Amino acid sequence: MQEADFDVGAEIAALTAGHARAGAVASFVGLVRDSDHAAEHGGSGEDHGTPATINAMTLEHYPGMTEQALEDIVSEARQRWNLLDVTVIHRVGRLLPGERIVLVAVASAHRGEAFAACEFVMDYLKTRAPFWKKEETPQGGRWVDAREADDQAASRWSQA
Amino acid sequence: MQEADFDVGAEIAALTAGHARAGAVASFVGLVRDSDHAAEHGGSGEDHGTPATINAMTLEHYPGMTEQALEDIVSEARQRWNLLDVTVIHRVGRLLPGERIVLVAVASAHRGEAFAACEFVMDYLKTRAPFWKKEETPQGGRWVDAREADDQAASRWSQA
Amino acid sequence: MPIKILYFASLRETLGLGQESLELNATIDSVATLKNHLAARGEPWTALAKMKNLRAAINQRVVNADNAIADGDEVAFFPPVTGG
Amino acid sequence: MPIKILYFASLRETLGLGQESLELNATIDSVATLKNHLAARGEPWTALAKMKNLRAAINQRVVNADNAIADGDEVAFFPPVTGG
Repeated sequence: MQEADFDVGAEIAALTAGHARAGAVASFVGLVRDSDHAAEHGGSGEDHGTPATINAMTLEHYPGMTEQALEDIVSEARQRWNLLDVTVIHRVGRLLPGERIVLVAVASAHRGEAFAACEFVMDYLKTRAPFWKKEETPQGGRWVDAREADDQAASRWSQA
Repeated sequence: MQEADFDVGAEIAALTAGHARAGAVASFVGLVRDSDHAAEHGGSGEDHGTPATINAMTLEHYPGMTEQALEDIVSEARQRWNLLDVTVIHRVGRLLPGERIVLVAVASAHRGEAFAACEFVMDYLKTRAPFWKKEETPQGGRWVDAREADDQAASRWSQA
Repeated sequence: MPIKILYFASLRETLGLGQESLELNATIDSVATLKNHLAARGEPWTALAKMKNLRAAINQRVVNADNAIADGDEVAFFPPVTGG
Repeated sequence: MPIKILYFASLRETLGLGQESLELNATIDSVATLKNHLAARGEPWTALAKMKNLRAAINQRVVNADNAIADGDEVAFFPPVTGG
């Protein structure tokens, strides 16, 4: 967790610096979009028929538990796949559209494991790490609703 | 195609610069590993029981066809998923262990599409783009054998 | 030794409170009984009973409603997470 | 107008040749008949017949062995690709 932005290229380079067997780095960057989450999806709420402009996004978290949750997620990924290194950075505080929110980068010898682990960490982060988003729109502040699609994405990994 | 290295962070940032709806960038970086490909996999050839050190890797390609093949792959990815932008950079020439070979980065509104498209492009690139790797080892030069695992990875996308 | 209770996100705003201390007693011994005790305070605390998918953690691990609470625990209530 | 034939990677090294020109005739009209014609030159050209999974492209698109070849085409032979 940090308020500051991060350098994606530097983080990815650092991830493989000490690992001569690293042949693959899969990574994900999540960004603040300029329009309303629920509306884009056809809406979990019927009152979001048209995309609302987002002026800013504030990310709240649960200090202490967040670190523990991210460690648990990375640890589970390392048990499931043969990984060389994993980086997770999640920003908190107020962010503007286009700003980076989250980086997950996974180094492995082979790409299949790197891709799977990276997507796994993101899916679990979205459903298990204590972060909450509040959007500022021209109509006022609004807490983002949890998406059923995120629960479904995370549940794939327990069926496998 | 280029001989020069690329800046992963700058490429990812450029990918989303003009896309306010971009909420997700999935990317992949492939690197030259320090040991023999076939040996790491238990070997398609029985004579590769122990990993051979790799001193360097030379990437040959088919100028003209390469560009066309990469365009076709990106075009197919755009038909399958709702993508905002795609970047593919593949280096050619002589590279040392730890050097970057390939970058695929995909921007989308949502992470599921970004991840799927990025992995699809890599799987197709590995089986359809005319690049060939030759390893320099202490025992001499050796053309890398195509991996059955790569064909299997690519064939997933036609079954889906 | 009292327990510490934390509230996050929309729940924190609804309650107008981020954290408080509470002494346990014989009738408050689990997440469910603590939640009922708090909701019984009336508005705005009924939000704890009304909120669908309310999540709870004890000592920074997510738990179920029937989980026991002990003196000194840190208990947190929050809505489903939405980071990433 | 002759066709242009390109060889890549291990095949290029085995043949000691990266490209050549060839005039088509009535018996050389497809990828398969071209391959047979070239392999019939003897060593090292038999590699074209022996190599398992030999790939071919016409005008920079991958094709099958029964694909027709026309005057002026660019035909390429190469082993399975290994980039990425």
